[in-house]
Amino acid sequence: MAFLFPPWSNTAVRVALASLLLGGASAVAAPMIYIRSDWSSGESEAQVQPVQFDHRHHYQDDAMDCRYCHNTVEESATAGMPSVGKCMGCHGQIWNDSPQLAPVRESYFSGRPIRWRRVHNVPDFVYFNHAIHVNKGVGCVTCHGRVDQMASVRQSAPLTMQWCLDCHRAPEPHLRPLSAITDMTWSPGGGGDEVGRGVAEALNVQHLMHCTTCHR
Amino acid sequence: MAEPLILGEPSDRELSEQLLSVVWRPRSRLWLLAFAAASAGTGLFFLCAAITVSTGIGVFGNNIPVAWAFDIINFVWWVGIGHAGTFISAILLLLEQKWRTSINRFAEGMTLFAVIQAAMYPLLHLGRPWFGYWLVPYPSTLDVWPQFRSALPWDAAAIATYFTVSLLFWYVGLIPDFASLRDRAPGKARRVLYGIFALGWRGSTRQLTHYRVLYGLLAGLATPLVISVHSIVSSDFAMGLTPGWHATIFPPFFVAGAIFSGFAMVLTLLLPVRRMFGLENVVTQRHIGALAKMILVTAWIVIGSYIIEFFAAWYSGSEVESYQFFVARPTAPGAGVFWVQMVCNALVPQLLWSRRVRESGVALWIISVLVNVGMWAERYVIIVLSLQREFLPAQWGDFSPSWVDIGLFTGTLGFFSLLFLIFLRLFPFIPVSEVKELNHELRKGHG
Amino acid sequence: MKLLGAGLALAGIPGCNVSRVEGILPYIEEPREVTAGVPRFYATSLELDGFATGVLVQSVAGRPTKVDGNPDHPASLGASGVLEQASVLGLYDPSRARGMREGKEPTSWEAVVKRFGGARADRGAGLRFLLLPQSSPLVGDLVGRIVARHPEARFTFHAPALSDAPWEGAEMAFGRRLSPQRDVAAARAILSLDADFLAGMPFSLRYARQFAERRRTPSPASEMNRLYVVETALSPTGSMADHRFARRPGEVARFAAAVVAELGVLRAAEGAAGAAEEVAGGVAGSLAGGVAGSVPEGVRAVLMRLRAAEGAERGLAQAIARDLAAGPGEGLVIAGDRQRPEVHALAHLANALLGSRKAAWTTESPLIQARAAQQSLSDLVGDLRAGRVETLVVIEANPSYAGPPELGLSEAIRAARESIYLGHHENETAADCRWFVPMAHSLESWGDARAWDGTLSTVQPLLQPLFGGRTAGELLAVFAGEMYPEARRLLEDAARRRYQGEGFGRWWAEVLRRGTVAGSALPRVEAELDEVGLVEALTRLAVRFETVRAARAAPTASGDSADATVETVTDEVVEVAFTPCARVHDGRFANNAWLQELPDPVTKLTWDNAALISPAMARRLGVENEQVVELSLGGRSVRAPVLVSPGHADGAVTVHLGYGRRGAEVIAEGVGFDAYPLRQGEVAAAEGMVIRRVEGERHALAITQEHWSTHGRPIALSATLEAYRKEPAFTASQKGRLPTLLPEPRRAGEQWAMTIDTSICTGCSSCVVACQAENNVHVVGKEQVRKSREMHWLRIDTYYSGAVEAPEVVHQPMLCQHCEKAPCEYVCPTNATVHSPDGLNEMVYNRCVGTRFCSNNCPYKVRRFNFFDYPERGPLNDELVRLQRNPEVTVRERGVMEKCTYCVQRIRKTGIQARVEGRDIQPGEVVTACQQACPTGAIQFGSLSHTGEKVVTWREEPRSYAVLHELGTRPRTMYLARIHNPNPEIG
Amino acid sequence: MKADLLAEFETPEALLAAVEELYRRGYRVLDAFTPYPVHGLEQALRLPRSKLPWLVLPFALGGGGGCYGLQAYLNGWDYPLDVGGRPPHSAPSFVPISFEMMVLATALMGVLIFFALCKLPELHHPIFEVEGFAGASQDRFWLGIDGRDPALKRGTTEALLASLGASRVAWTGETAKAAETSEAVKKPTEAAEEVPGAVTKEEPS
Repeated sequence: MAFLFPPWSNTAVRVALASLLLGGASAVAAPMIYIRSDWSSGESEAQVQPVQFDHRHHYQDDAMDCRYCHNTVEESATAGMPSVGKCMGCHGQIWNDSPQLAPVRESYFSGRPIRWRRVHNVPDFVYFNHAIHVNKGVGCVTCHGRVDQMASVRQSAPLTMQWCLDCHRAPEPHLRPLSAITDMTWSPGGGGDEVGRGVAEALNVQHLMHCTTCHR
Repeated sequence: MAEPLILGEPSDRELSEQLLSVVWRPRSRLWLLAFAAASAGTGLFFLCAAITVSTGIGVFGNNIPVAWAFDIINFVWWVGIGHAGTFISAILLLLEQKWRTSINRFAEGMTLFAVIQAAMYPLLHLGRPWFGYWLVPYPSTLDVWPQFRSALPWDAAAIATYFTVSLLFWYVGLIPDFASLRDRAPGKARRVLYGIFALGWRGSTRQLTHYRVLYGLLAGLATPLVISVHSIVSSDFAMGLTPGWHATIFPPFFVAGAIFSGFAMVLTLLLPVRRMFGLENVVTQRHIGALAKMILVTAWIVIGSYIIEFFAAWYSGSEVESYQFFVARPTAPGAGVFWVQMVCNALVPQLLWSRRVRESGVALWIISVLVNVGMWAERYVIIVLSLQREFLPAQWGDFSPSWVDIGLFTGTLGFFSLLFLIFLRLFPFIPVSEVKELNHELRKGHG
Repeated sequence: MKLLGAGLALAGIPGCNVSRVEGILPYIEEPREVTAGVPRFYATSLELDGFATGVLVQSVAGRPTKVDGNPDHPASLGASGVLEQASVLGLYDPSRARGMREGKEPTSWEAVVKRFGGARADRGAGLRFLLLPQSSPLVGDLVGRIVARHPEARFTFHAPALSDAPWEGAEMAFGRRLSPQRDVAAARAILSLDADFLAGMPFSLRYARQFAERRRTPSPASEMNRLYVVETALSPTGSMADHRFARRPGEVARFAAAVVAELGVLRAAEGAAGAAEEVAGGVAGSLAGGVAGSVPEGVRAVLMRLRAAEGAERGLAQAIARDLAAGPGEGLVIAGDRQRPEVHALAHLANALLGSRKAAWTTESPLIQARAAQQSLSDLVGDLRAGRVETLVVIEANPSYAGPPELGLSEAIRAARESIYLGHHENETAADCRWFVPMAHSLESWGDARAWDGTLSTVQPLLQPLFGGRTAGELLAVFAGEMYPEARRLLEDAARRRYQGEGFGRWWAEVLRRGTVAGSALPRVEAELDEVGLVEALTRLAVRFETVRAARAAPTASGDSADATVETVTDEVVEVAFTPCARVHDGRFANNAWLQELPDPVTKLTWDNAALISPAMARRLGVENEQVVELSLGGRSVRAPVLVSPGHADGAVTVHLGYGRRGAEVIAEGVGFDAYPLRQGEVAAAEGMVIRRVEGERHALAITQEHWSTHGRPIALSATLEAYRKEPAFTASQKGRLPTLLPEPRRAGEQWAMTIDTSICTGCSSCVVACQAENNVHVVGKEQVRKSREMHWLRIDTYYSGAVEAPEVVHQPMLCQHCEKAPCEYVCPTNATVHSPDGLNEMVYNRCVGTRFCSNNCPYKVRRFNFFDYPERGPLNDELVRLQRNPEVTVRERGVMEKCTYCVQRIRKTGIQARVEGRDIQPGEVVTACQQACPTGAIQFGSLSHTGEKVVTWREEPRSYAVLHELGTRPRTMYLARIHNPNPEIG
Repeated sequence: MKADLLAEFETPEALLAAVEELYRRGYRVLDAFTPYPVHGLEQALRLPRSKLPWLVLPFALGGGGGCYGLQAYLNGWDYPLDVGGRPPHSAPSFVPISFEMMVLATALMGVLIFFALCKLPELHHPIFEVEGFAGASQDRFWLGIDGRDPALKRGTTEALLASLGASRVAWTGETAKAAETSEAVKKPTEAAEEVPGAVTKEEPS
């Protein structure tokens, strides 16, 4: 009698079974990989801002401290965005006819605020407080990266809960003296983790891992 | 044992013919009608499920304090029903009860479909079902894990395991019959289909040595499993503080209740199917009688548990517990359900003492349906009545179901029936190979 | 949209932000006083029927988000009531009128000024103003300016919920319309004559605080005050009473007369026996009558007549009188607004007899009077009907809805040739007026007002009017001839004119900062009892009693007494009491969703009003809750659902005013029934109402508590002071360590805890609204409340014990107990509710999948579940309402559990502040919203490590206990058992 | 085992007798194909006990133990949260899931190992070409002899089988083609009736 199943069917059914298993596994793995990718976290994705503000120039060439513009960072949850008036404080005198600054002037005189695009965004249920981090030895560069080297600012850390927790579990390697908070190039040098441990001790840095630290 | 397990002395060929042909015999009008009704029920179920997921579980009647209601009642009810299949397949196999043979596949199928119904509810009843996977420990960027002290991850693990093991058990048992169908079914398409599922089974004795060990192994695993599953389901309640839940009797009480309702459901389904497919020769009065006696036995375990529950409530000296059992249950809103439970679970099964009742198909069928009603009522009483009357009288509440609750319940009956009707059409629901083996054994015994 | 969110969520994104890019809008110029992300607080005042309560308003990025009491203000002392707490939601009321109109056409302010600002040929003879009662000096100025410009103009002040009885009573007693003032803390024994002085009167917040001062018993040896309340329906004050007498409204006067008569007898005896005694001499000296050691002869005579007329309760009256008079000048009698002026006169007399100079005195009324230009409401209606009114100006009052029904105000207003309405909503009166100008909310206004004691309070805005609203002052200024009235300038000019001395600018800045003018309370008026007036009033009362008594004595055979009937009847003739609702007041707050959803402090009814009747009457009528009855009085009738109310006087029905609104307010629409049509004039109570069962008609009520007995469970403990002294440790079995197999959990740092004294909880519920405002608690609507899905994190459980006719009451604020061994935590499958090292039971909404197991396992049932996406459902949590949200608290989406967090956002904010400053959190630095609002200070919060704080010392009192202690949950919230102080002379 | 020579018997008893006889005559590499397990056949064929239980055991232990370890690690070590004041390592709570996972691992691996031991799935097999072999899943009992069996002799074995009552004797696959020329004994009895589907339908009574 004729075979119901030809000889190749053995291979076929085994390959089919294998791909079924593999497919299932990848369906589980794919989102896990995706969530860890830049694509999901928005890392390294530069935002096009209404004004081509260049942090490189202001930080490096003009040697302005981060806190000159982000002036509430030490006392408030938010670091603060400079008012247009602050921009005009300088740019009323210098580069006051630069076409790049046209939107700033327009905003200043019309009273309509500039709509900056947020680069670092955490979900609404996360309550990040700049003041406590800055006052406990976490430098700007630690989370925001080398803003002084960015033509336009991009997110340089994944901002996932895991990333937050990693530091909250063991903050010492990420701490620096308060004098170097806004320093983009500071490094512990030969001190290694010793420096961070010293800072942690001096500032009484806690390991806060309970939920309401961030979620309220 | 007076009554035979197989009537007449059919030959292997006659048995093959009779039992395999269920998959290709033309559909009866009755089946088509039932199928249409079941499809409508299935549609209703998925409609209600879609409404629930898209607008929120506020469409249920649930509230605070009655935060669980139809959703969990249905879940526990179906899981309970799902216990009969594995009990018949595994425990009776280990106990070498020959009467299990004709009905085990049928009961296993029922188990699978009941567990499918059950498994949908925990997901559906979540406030945010799209995060249901958070009960599984997977490497997440949140770095947060499930909380394994809760009985709910236990539940998830138990139901998943129970479903998988039941499916494997059922499938392994089906392999020889698939092979039979591959070789016997009319039409090439059918034979290819069944052939794929038969995986090339040849029935060689070498394969059979492994097969029998595997089957025994699965039965050995399924036996503690079936007991663990409803014990774990009972911890959803027993681990809680709620008066009426917080009782150590719950695990055995639930397991007994599960088997009680499972056997009743087997009878509910088996009696009409036996009639419809003319299977009186392989599913004999002896099978039916054995099932009826099992129901009677488990009914008494359940009755015993009720007595212990009430006794413990009184003996605890706790006003809260006493109030729950002696005042709230017989008189609070929804107390009618309590009386339904008592009548259906404690009184009705006593009819089974009578041989005449055990031999009457109609009476048995009505009793089996009432037992299932009673078991549903029992879960209602445990869940809703307990939650209605908790510690603080200021927060006592009541419960009335919404149309979505009712839709989801009737819908699930339809969906279950649909799966079952499809099963009846596509699978040899009496295990052919095993019946032939038993037939051979019996004839040898006689001869 | 939701499904799309679900799809993304499945990919593992824990949030719901579909679009990741948000805009950031910086300031153009940074305001000096604002630090981005740091809220600011401003002092202002809220006015109700003319009386100001000072508040501090929190402003976040320019939006007011929370109102709390102003500690510097005498009417608040830092506390706030439900109306103050809910006022911020009124600002974001979705039904607020958004534009001016003439007829149906939109119009402009300029057009209003042009039309109404001009000179009048008729000297203002056709000009009429109808306002709510006002105490604002600014309004007073403007009224004067208008009268100067239009001498024939007339002003009417009318508020349906503000009775004139206190002033009429004062006129009887003193011959002058004086305001009664009280210091409840100075009284050891208090008799309330139908006065809900702890929650339902102007200045209640202050009275409640004062009452609590003398009420708390820090140790069994402490003394405490004693409160007698005679009233019709149970009120928060009645629930605090040591002896409460349920009487029909009409019986209160007899009760009062009986007690005062006994006081008179007592004083007379004292005067005769011990004139030489110093104490008696002191008392006698305080008596205004001038007859040493005795009562003015005429008054004494009429008192004796009253005593003779009212003999039934003499023993009781004697006991109360003796107790009131027991301490020198420590008795206080307070009469309620609902009572006729004679009762107020009796109260004045009683206080005079008691010599309670420290506890009771009088001042001039802070309400402004237009003197000759003032007109009564009925005269105004007469003018309107006679066509004498050219221009009618209605400001905020809503007479078309709440005016006396027999006057037919709606129709009358339409008869005015020209009418303009300044109000918050397009309500019933707005519909009758041709012109409409939206009114600025208090939080958008400049203005001033006086508190009950006359303290000047400022009203300053926190934001520009959202819908171009105008203030009363601005509209009045138009009639005073101003072309460009601006509230701020009007206020400052008026203040400057009154200010004498140098440095107005600095002084004014300080006034605005504090919200009050220090020392501006009205001076005490040493009024003498007016014997003639008093005798006349009391004689009237006596005649009435005698007539009633005679009438009752004659036909006893007919057996019309209701108690005699055994079988049920279909109708009954009863007395009716009209009460402003604790939640919507006279109806003006009916569109405030928080207030509608707030359970009534006593009945726990939400989203409705009802006819409150006694259980006995319910039995006679064969009705139960939700059964509809018809109430008929004076030819008018309304239908209302019944609510059986324990402790309600038999033979009387209480109805709450303020419902059944017919305006354009979407939230108020269709809520409750309108009881105003039953009212004649301004009466607060009437006899001869017929209540009739309407067969087969029911009206569903949403009540948040249905069971009122503790069933003997150790939940809400109480004892008499005597028993407490005998057995101080009566709660000992309800606290302390229980055996456990588990190791002690390790916890470090501050250990947050709460202690609540049920002895001084009046059940007023302002904590409930405060919590709602602070924590973005959603409103769910009547249908959801009926399904017990209300979201309040803090509720007040009320338990009754004893006879259903005269129950003893314990109010128990119930919120998350923050159990140290929380049963909710170990049943959560996802770690969404866990414990913090500082002892908080944390609820992480974003981790919650919504199994609701935690709620099932919470013995206190304090967890609330988002059954729907409430913000997306209807106007209750609408767009505008979102502006109120506290940015420090996550707005919960559907499907997640929520509960009290001990205001963790405040704890964390304070903690961060302290740590930035390199210090520890100071004792008292963290205050929860409920604690902040509580008028009596019954809620104390803090860390167990702050040993001197009340939260800790209170727990060490013998009467502290943990609810359901035997479960071993070790709650961090502890309660102090309620202590009663019954008079041993009274059974 | 490769069943090269096949013989069909009508009853299990005949098959059993044939196996015993063949064994007696020195045949060692035998197998049988039956519609259901025939009592005594395994012993007659001298088949060893299945190794399956031993192969599954490590997975059972690993599944249960690993699962317990995972729970203890995740809840007690990796992110120990204070849950209701319970200790981070709450041993009793971790038991139920560990048990379930032990069962799950055992069952899944048991089936997989069973497939591996039986070399399933194997949809195509030369044996299926044998005329009438379909009966092996219905009501016929087949005996198979490996071509490598030292006792097997082309020609004589067929006759032997026939003499033992085989209703049919056939070679499989390649060997069958090779045997075309030999004088394979074929009993053509009832061949037509053995074809599946040719049986007339009988409705059960």
